[in-house]
Amino acid sequence: MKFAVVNFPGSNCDMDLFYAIRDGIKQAVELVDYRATSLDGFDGVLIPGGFSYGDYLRSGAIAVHAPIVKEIIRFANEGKIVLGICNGFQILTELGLLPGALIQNEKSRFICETVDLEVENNQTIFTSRYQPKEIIKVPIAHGEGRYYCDEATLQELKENHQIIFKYKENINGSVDQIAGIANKEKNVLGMMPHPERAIEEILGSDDGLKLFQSLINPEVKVND
Amino acid sequence: MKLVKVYVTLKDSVLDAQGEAIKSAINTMGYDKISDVHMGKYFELKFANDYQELENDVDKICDDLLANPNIETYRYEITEAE
Amino acid sequence: MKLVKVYVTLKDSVLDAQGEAIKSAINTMGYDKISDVHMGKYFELKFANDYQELENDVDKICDDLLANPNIETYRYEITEAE
Amino acid sequence: MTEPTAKQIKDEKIYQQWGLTDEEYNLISEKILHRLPNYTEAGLYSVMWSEHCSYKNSKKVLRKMPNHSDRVLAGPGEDAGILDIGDNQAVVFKAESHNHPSAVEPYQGAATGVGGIIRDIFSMGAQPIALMNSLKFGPLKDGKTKHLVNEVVAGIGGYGNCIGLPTIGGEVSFEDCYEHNPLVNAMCIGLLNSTDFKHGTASGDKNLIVYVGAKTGRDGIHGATFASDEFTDTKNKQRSAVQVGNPFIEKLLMDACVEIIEQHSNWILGIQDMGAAGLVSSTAEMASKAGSGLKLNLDRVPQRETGMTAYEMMLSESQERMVLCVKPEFIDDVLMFFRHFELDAVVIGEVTNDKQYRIYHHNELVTDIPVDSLTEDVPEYDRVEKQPQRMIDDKDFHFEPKISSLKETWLDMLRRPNIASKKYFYQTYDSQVKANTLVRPGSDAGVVRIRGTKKAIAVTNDSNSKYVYLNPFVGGQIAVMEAARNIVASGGLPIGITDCLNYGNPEDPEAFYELDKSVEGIASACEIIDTPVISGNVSLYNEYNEVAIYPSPMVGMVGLIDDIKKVTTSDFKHSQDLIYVLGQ
Ligand SMILES: Nc1ncnc2c1ncn2[C@@H]1O[C@H](COP(=O)(O)OP(=O)(O)O)[C@@H](O)[C@H]1O
Repeated sequence: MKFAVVNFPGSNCDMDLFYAIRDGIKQAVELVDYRATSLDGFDGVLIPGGFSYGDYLRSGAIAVHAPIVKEIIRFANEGKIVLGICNGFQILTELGLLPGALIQNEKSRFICETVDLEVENNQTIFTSRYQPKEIIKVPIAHGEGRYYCDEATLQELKENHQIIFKYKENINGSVDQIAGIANKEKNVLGMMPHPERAIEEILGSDDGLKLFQSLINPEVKVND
Repeated sequence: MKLVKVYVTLKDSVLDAQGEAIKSAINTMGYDKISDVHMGKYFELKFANDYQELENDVDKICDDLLANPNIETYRYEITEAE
Repeated sequence: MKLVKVYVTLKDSVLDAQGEAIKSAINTMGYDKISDVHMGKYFELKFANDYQELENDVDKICDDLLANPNIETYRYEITEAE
Repeated sequence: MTEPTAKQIKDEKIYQQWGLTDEEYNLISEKILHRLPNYTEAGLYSVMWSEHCSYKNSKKVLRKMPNHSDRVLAGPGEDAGILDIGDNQAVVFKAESHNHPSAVEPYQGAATGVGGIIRDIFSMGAQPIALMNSLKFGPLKDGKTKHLVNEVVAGIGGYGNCIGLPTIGGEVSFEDCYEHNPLVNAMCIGLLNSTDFKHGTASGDKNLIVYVGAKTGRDGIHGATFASDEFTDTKNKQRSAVQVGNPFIEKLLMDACVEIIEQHSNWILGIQDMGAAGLVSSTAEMASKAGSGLKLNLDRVPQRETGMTAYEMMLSESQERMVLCVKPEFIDDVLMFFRHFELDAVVIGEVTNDKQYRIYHHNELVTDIPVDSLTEDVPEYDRVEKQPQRMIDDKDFHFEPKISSLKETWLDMLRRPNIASKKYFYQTYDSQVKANTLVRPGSDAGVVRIRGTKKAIAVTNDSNSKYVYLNPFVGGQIAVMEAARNIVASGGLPIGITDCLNYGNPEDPEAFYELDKSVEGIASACEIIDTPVISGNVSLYNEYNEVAIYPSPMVGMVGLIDDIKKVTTSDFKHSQDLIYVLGQ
C-alpha cells in the first residue's frame, strides 16, 4: 500500500508518521505538500500532528483553506483511508469530516503524558488488530485536545459506534472521555493521542503499531 | 476605510477553561468579588471604503474562518475609520 | 451585577503573528480587498453590584493580568447586567 | 521626531543614556573615527559595545576556560560550538539567557529566548534535536511570582511545542534573590550530519548579503543594552524593549535553512542569525570575522512598520530573521528556494574588501565606520575584584543540622518546592515529538537517540547557586561535577559543556570576584574530566535595587552514549533489588 503524509506549514509530526509507515509497517510512504492538488495513486492519507499555521486563531482553522484539502475531502467521500492525528484530528473536525470540535484542555494547559486508552471499537480498518476493550499505552501532547460535541451528536456517535478510543482517565475534560472518533462509514479516523510515537518499545510503548498494522491487513481479525 | 470589529465568544454550553483559569488567577491576586470571567476573541478587519456587499462577505468570513459554529458565536459592528 | 467588557490589543509596533496569518487565510479564501487584520482578546468580567472602586480594581487587573503594558493596550466599558 | 545631531550627542552626552561612558565615547570620536559619530553610528557603537554583545567585562575571565579536545570542531566565537561524535556526525549546542526580557514580559521573554537559541543551532547548518532550560524564580509565595512562573513555563513550552522540538529536561528552583530578577536560560542541541559546517562569515568582494525571515519592526530596540543594565523600581515600568516571537515562522525558517545547507551547501558562504542587536551585530560580526567590509542598503530591508529610521532598523531585535552571504551566481536559486517556503528573502547589500561598514538609507550614506571597531576593537576591561566580606567573616562557620524527628524532616524536605517533583512544569513541554526521546524529563539527564545509529545524546542543565555563593571556586567545580554525574548516571560519557554565566554588576568588585573565581572553578573541573567549554553566554547586571542575585553559573553538559542499550534511568526498578551507595 502507499500512504501520503500531508505536510501543512507548521506540521511537526510529519516525519514521525513517515517513519511509522516506512519502518514500522514497511509500506510505501510519501510526504505531500499542502499546495498539491492530487492524491492520485495513494491508498491512504495521513494528517500529522503539529501546529499548522501556528495554530493561530484556532487549531486547524486555517489549514482547511489549503489547496490539498479539496482532495482530502474527495478521498474521504470515496471511502478511502483518512487518518488525522492530534492537529490532524483538529483539522478533520474543522473541515466537518468529523463532528464536534477540539478545544482548550479543561485545565487550560498543554499536557504531554503517556496515557491509557481503551479501544472502544475494534471493528474498523484502523483497529482490527486490537482486542475488544484492549487497554493500550499511547502518548498525548496537546493543549487543545478536549473533545466537545452537543448531546445529540454524542448520542449519534454512540449509536453508530463512532467512538473508537476513550481515555481511561479523563485527562483533558473531553465529553465522554473521547480520545478518537470515526465518521459513520468508519473510513475517516481522528484521534488526539499519537500512535506514531508508540511504535517501538524503546520509546516507552509499541501499542500504536497495531493501528498501522490494521491498515494494511484490514480483513485480518486477531480477536478469537 | 471600513473598520469591522468582530467579537467571538464560546457558546454558553461550552466550558470556558481559559476564563476559569483567569478567574482563579484574579482570585489569587486578592480580588474575590468577581463572579464570572469569560474570554473571547476580538478582531479588527479593515476593508476598502467602496466595498460592495461588505456585510455579506463579513458573514462568510466569520462563518468559514473566524468562528467555529460548533462551539462559538459571533457578532460584529461595521464602522467608518480614517 | 456589573459587567465589565475588556478589549486587549497589541500595540501597533508589536508583531501580530495571528493577525497576519488570518489575513493571508482570508486572502486565500478569495477576499482580497481586506487591507489589515488584527487579533486581540476580549474578556467579560462580572462583579457584584455594590463593588467599591470597581474602576480602580479593573485597572489593576488589566495591568497585572489581562494585558501586558509592554506589548498591549486595553480599554474597557463598565455596564449594568442582570 | 528629528534625530539629535552629532554635536548634540556629544554636548548633551546622549550617549550616556545608551550605556557608553565618556572614555568610550572619546575613544570612538578621537581614536577611531577622528570625527563625531552621527546618531546612527553612536547607536551602533553603544549597542555593539554593550557587555551583552562585546563581553568587554568578561572576556578576560572567559579565556580561562578550556576549549580544546580531540572532538572540538568549533568552539566559542561561532553561533554555537561543535563536537565530533564519530561516523561523520557532530553535535552542536549552546545555551543562552533571556533573563531581562522574561522579567518584563514573561511569556514572550521566555519564548523568544527559546527561539533565539534554536536559531543559533540551525545557523550552523545543524538540525536542532532537543531543548533544555534552567529557570530560577523567587519563592512561590504570592500570586505575582506564581503568575511569572506560569507565564515563563508557558512561553518555553509554547515556542518549543509549536516548532516541534522536544524539551527533554531542565531545572527549576526558587530562592529569594531571584524574586525581581528571574533567570531564564535555554539550551538547544543539534545534530550535524557531516563534519563540515558553515561559519558565520561574509567573505569575498561583491558577494551578496541576503536577509531571510520575518519583517523588521521597532521591537526590542536596545535589547542588548537593556540586558547590560540593572533593574530598579523606577526603571521597571518605562522599559519596552520586548520582542514577541512567531514560532510558526521560525519553523519554516529552520526547515529552510537546514535543507539549503544540507542540499545546496555550495550556494552559501556564511550564515548567521540576527539575535541581540539584530542587523548590526550579525552583519558586522560576519564581515569582521572574514576580514571584509560591507555595504548595506536599508531601503531593501523587509519592514513591518512605516517610517523607520536607520537607527531603528539596525538595532531592531525583531525575531526569526537570518543573514546569509551568497555568491552572485547562485542568488536566484537562493531567493527562489526561500520563496518556496513562503519566506521573505532579499538582497540587502554586498561584501567589500576595505573593512569599512557602510549603511545607506534613502540614498544617503548614514554610517561609514571601520567594521572591526564594532567587534574586535571594543575595549576590554580588567575589573577589580575583592573577596566578598561574607566569606571572610564566615570563614570558621560550621553548620550542624539538628534533627529531632528524621521522618518529619524528611517529609518537610520533600515538600519544599526546590526538592519536590517538577512534573507540573515539564508536563507542559512536548518531550517526545520527533519520536527519538529515550529518557524524558524527570530523570538525571534527558536522552535522545540518533535515528539510524546505535548512538544517543544525553543532556543535563545544572547549577546550584547557593554553593557558588558560599564559595565561588568550589561552587563552580560542583556545578560541572553534578552535571557529569547526571550524564554518567544516564549511561553517557561527558564530552563537553556550554554555560550561562548569570551574575550581578561586574563593576562591583565582590560580584566580579564571584564571576572570576567560579569560572576558574568551572575551568578546573572541565580540565579534569576533559569536557571543553565550546559555547556559552554571559548575563551580568542581574540586580534589583542594587541587590544582586546569587552568582549563578548554569552548566549545560552533553554526553555521548555509544549504544542505546546502555541508557539508564534513575528510578528504582524492582522490589528486592539491592541499593548501593558509591563514592565517599
Ligand atoms: N560563558 C561563556 N563560555 C564560553 N563561551 C562563551 C561564553 N559566553 C559566550 N561565549 C561564546 O561567545 C560567543 C558569542 O556569544 P553570544 O554573544 O551569546 O552570541 P550570539 O549573541 O551571537 O548568540 C559565542 O560563540 C559563545 O559561545
